[in-house]
Amino acid sequence: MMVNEKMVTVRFFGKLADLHGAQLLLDAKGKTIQQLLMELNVEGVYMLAVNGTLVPSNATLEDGDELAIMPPVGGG
Amino acid sequence: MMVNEKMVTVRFFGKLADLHGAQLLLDAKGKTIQQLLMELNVEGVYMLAVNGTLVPSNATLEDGDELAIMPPVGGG
Amino acid sequence: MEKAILTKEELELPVLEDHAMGSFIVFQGKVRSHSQNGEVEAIEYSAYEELALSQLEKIIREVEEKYRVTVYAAHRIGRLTVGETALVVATLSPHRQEGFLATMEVIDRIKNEVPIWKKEILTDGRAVWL
Amino acid sequence: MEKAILTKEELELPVLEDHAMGSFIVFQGKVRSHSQNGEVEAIEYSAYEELALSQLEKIIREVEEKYRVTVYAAHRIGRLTVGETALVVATLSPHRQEGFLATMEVIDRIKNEVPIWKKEILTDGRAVWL
Repeated sequence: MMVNEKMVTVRFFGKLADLHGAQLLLDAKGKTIQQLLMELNVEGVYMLAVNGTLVPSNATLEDGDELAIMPPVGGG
Repeated sequence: MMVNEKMVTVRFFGKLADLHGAQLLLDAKGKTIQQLLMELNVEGVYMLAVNGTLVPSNATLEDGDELAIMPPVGGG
Repeated sequence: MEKAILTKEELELPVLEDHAMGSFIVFQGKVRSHSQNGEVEAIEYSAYEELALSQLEKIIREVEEKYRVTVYAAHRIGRLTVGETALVVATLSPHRQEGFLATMEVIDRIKNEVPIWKKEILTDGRAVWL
Repeated sequence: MEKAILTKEELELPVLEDHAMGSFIVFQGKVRSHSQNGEVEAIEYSAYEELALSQLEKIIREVEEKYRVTVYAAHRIGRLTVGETALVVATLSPHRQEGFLATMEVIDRIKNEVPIWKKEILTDGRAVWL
């Protein structure tokens, strides 16, 4: 799937990937992550990152961003 | 040194060995360990054992016993 | 020597040497044969690798500073069968007290801050996110 | 496998395997290059061997019962130079929490109950009982 810089890549992890799919391409420019999460009806979010860096849910998304939506983590 | 069953073998450890010698042979039958320690003017005793088993200082010595007199321990 | 490692390969035990250090502690977290869900066959570890590695490096850096110790941590991802080692944390320190505190803190923080997830594969075929 | 060891030989790291156990912790206590007395060349460990071994076995037995873990402890005696390992304590347990508690308790009890003594040999030739 050609990454369109006009779009935001949304990646889900853990059990959220089972529920929402591993990866989506959306037009979410200018939206906050909170808005997007509500639109996508995503629950059980533990951590968020944009382009590999942790961000709060009120961060605003830009074209070309990669948003990672993560459920509670549990390594070890 | 032939071990005479009539005697008590007294072994010192750690810095007490430097002060009192590593091993003595004494006639201490019927004495308590406390008495012997006073007679030998031994201080800084942390643990006592007779024939390889820990004993309190009021234990009485018998012929052929091996008494171990130990300063504070510190392995590891 | 790399001190924060995320790999699909079998984990190796680090050899940390420093003659000023009196305590060397190594923790290994292994896949257990049983859990509250039943008999386990394997665990599939997945990670958001980019962030997982930077979080691991951050945790090591902060714990090293806090306790003035040297820390190594390696997490394995992919499918691990029972008995295999998923996590190694090693700590070199002057004395054992700060060594144990640092090791325990690193493990706790990894489990709370590093984006890694476990899916338990049970012998009866079920797969359960932990 | 012998779980309480007192030896003049170089200590080996035990390999304890049990698929029901999720945590394997190994502590190594090493001879440090410096102490409050100055620069260290070596430490001479002496022991009342007979009692030392029975105390070590007793500590292992009691800690294993208390935490329901498996413990291995080996202490080296004789002259050890800087960087050499004097004590190894390893603990296999279902979870890390009791593993760390048991390991720390075994080390503390060894230092307080096992008749072993250390004479520090300093680089300037002094010898100091610790």
